[in-house]
Amino acid sequence: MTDTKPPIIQIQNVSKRFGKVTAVDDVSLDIQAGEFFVLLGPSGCGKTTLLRMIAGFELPTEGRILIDGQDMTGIPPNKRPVNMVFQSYAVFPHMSVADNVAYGLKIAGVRGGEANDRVAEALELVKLGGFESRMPDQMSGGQRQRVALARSLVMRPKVLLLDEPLSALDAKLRAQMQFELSELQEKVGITFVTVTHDQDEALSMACRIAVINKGDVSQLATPSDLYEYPANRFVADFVGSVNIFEGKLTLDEPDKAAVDCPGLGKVYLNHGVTGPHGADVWIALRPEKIYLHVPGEGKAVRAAAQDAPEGYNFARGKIKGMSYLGDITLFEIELESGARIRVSRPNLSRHDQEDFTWDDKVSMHWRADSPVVLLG
Amino acid sequence: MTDTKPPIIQIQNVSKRFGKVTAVDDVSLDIQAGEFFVLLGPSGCGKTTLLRMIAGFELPTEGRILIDGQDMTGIPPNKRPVNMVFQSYAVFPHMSVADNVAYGLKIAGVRGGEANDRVAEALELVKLGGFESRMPDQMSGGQRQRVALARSLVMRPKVLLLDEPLSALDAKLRAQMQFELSELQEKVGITFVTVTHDQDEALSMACRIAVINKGDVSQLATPSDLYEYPANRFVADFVGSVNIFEGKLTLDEPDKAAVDCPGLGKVYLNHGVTGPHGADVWIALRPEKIYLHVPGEGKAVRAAAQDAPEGYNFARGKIKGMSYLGDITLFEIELESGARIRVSRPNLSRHDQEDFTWDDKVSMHWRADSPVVLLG
Amino acid sequence: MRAWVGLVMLFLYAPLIELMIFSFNDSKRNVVWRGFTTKYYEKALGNDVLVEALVNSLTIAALATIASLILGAIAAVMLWRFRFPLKGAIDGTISLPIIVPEICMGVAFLIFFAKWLEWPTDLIWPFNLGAITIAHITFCFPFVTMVVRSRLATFNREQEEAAKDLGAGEWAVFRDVLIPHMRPALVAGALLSFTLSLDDFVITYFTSGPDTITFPVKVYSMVRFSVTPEVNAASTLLIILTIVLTAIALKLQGVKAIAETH
Amino acid sequence: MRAWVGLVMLFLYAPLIELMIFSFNDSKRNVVWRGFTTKYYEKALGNDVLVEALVNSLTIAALATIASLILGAIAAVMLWRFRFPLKGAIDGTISLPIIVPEICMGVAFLIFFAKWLEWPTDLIWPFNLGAITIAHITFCFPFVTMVVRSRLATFNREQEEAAKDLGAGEWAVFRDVLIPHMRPALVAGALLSFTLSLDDFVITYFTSGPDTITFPVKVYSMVRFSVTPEVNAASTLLIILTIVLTAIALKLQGVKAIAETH
Repeated sequence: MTDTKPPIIQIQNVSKRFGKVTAVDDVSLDIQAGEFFVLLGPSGCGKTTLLRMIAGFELPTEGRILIDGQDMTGIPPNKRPVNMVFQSYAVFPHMSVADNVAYGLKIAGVRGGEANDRVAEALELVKLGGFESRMPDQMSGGQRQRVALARSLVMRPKVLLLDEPLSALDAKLRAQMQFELSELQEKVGITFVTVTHDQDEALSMACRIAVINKGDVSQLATPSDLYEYPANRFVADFVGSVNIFEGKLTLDEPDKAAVDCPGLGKVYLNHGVTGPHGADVWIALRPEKIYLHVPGEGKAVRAAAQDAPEGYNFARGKIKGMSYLGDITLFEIELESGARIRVSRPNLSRHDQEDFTWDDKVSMHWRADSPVVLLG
Repeated sequence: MTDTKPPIIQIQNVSKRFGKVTAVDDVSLDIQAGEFFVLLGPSGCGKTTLLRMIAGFELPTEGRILIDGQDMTGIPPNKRPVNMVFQSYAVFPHMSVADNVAYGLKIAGVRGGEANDRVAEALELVKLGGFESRMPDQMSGGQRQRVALARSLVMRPKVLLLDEPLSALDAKLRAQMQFELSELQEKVGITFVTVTHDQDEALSMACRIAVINKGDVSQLATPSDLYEYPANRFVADFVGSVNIFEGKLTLDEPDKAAVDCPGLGKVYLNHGVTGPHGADVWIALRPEKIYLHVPGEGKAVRAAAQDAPEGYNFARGKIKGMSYLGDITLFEIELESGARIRVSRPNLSRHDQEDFTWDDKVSMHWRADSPVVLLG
Repeated sequence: MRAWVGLVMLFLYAPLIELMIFSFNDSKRNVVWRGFTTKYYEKALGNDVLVEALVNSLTIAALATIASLILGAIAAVMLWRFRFPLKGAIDGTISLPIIVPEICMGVAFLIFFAKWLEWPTDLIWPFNLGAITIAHITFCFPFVTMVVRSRLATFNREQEEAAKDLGAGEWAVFRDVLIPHMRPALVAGALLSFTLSLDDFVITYFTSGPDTITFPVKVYSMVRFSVTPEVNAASTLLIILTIVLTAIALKLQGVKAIAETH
Repeated sequence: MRAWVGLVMLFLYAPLIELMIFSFNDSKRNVVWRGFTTKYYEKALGNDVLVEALVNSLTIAALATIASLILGAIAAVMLWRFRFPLKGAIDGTISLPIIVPEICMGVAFLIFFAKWLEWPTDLIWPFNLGAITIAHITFCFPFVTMVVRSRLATFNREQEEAAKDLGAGEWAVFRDVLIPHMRPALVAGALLSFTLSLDDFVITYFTSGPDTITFPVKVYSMVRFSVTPEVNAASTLLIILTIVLTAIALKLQGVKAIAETH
């Protein structure tokens, strides 16, 4: 992820239209060599089309794609220095594991000892040593995925493309494979470009994430920047859980800002916003960044006053819903304005979850660096 | 959930064998009127068989089931005062929504104005007012489930049985329906018995949960007791994420206990354990109950020493894996013993997640009331 | 290559196309086009024996369809639903009449009716159609069974349980849930039986008495006598009738289902 | 009710069972059991004309199968893979020979070969089988197309893309991925074509010259002469041959697939 090397993939003003439907709309992106890059978005947002254009299975209607500096326009999939792991894995059912992995080498004319060594090495890498003669129908979904990975890695591509690699696995296996994919990527040093609709997957694996919405890049950032500084309401809402309130910007100086939200109250920020005074803006506030206090609001007001003027960053409400999840409890709270706000609270010690219950009156505060002002 | 009323469902020494396979093994359970009861377990554990025996679709090989005090042995499904929402919803595809909901009433001989009123009321309850003449193939999965709910609720059963009600819905809809089902149950006051394999679903919706393993009740408790005081390793591992270490009980007095774990170190508890001295036990420690400290172990030792003798409840390690999920970060840490431990850390303020990174040396402590001693 | 395949197909279809076109040819011989006419259709429809044969064919087809539908549906439901002795054997042999060469079926029926039962051939209409109808049922009902079974295989048993759960007894479940599910297969099976029966020549030929003829048998005897445009016309009528019935079946059950049956 | 259904089925199968049993009856007449013998099988297999007919049938079936397989598979792949003018029309009419009544097919071929092409009937073996073989290809290849198409419908296009992604060109994809996927359908289609051709009577009867006979046609002419146990034996042989071939096809492609084809 250094800026001195040229990007391994350059997507330049690429659009793709199917008839009258625009799947990808004038996207430009650079992907750096060696990074774990994730295309994140809801289904139908165009992220898979983008991946398939990199692989060569779709041709851009406009724009061009460069891989390692070379223009890929007119180069068919079988001549591109990238390999793909398909959503269905697409393991060849009539070939053994070894034959599957050796297939690309056979086509490339690599045979004999070298081919055998590379197949063995690739299978070792995905922890499938000893499975050489197994047929795909004797394997689990997770194992078939490893075969697909080995089959691509054995080709030593410049870029490995992964289309929803974990969507067909069950929850426990998915969590494990997230770790393993990250480890694998670090070990082989190949650039990974992954498509997913699962924000947890994206946040936990990626170096950088491009959030795609309606064929366009909504935001391109590291996982923590995406979560902490979402650029707009779509990203704030799609990545993680969030409370969004409409408001008016009442103060905007370099080191502080204030927004008046009819739904939530007066919000104070310890940094400036580059928005016009009086503009309509939105405040995004993550559930885990709101602190609950038992009835009697002195504590909440005092806590808020530590880094905000009095009367700011503080609200009252009534617990209307609770969802105990073991490590955390989710609260749905009706504010005095009638709006609802979601608050999550970690159960760090055993009795934390007994502090609050249904229909309790509560007060809340949040820190001055927690709210995010969104202009769109 | 009061003890003065008799239980609405009594399962008495029920076993079910299919040929040589024992699906349910001598289970006894009481379900109270008005509670939201969940049968939780991995697939194939016998939980669905148990539900189907309550509905009457399977007959117990041994034992008996009482509903509202009445023995159900020999009573076919169509004569039982319970209704079921099936996993596939099983909405009749050739009938309109209204005809689907009215079907049970028609069979029961309820017609005309009363039937219409009850159908309208049931559809209102599941927020499908106005959908009366829609055909099922014109509806989404979530809407079809509501039809199935209305079709059962219109019968005003004493107990509503739900077989994996949310498993066919996507993640966002599932979270919403968890809230709605809880609300609905509270509104109609009918006893709900739900089968699920999803622990989040069980924890967030249930009054009480029976964890089923291999045809047997592993533990029967409220969500928080299940999470905080698991009875055995199966429950600790199945409900939530947990670290489990083998150890020997070295101290066991009414108000304190100590366990020596080769993998983790010396563990101190501020309550007694009823186990024989020197017994082999297991320590379960939740990831969110472990506190991470930056290198330099003074702080961790001091924090641990607040409620444990020096040298207890404290460990050192190295960060081997990190999974940033926005609201929390998961760490995989290699302890000095070589064992691995999972630690989760909430990102309560914006910069929390920047405190630690890969390969950092860290120290940890946990409170004396956090570890759970498991005897089996 | 596409052009080549197109030519091959044209060649394969040529006889059928020619048959149909020349039924409108204003010439006694089939070789040269002499202008458009429908007179051979008029002639065919004015041919009393041919019309009688058509009535016979339709009667047999109707009777065989009703019987096949009942027998086939019962067999399908029983094989799907119940366990009983010899189920495996019945399951394996029920489609035998589909597999056995029609000439062998014909011989078998000939021996059976003529030699064994000494079935009378001088009954009055419609009883003279009995032997043919029975033979037709034999090869039609396995098709109904197959269509209905493949439909039943897509039945969600939870629907049956849902109905019971709502208070329905066995009969109500059958009437309200199972029959509506089977309906498209029953319709498709009936249309299939009807066309199979209507079109059959070999088995009919061997089971019909000397004075009982059906439409295909009559066409056959006309051809033996002389190939006239009237034969073309009669054949074209039968083809169109068959295609229309099949198209309806296709429409009612979808392309895939019919592919599973034929 | 089960007993009743059992009886009905027995009655429906009775002619076939009787045909087979009495081929082993040591009596010239079929009515009374006189003891077990295989002499009618010896007699049938010693009948030079019958053996010649069988050789003809097998030759025609082999030729028709090879041609149908090639034509049918090409048609199936083209319809599945490409878009081209008239695709809809070809797709809709390709199964026409399956639907058209065989008597009409027979008449059409009779007119086509005898009147139009004036196909010579005095060619030497095996060229005298040409007309029959062409007619058989017409009704066999649509079955191959159907079987192969339904198999292709289950093909995961991502496998094709995976092969390309690994460097394979169009031909390598076809050879390494598509053909292996189609293989069971090709085998089943071939066996199906072979049995259909072997068993056909009507269309063969109309397209065969005066001196060219096939096994079913010979059986037919033997029956017209007299119903002897030798006919039973010959029919039984044909039935067994057919069942064995169908069983192999079933085994190779699974029950469901064959249900989709027949």
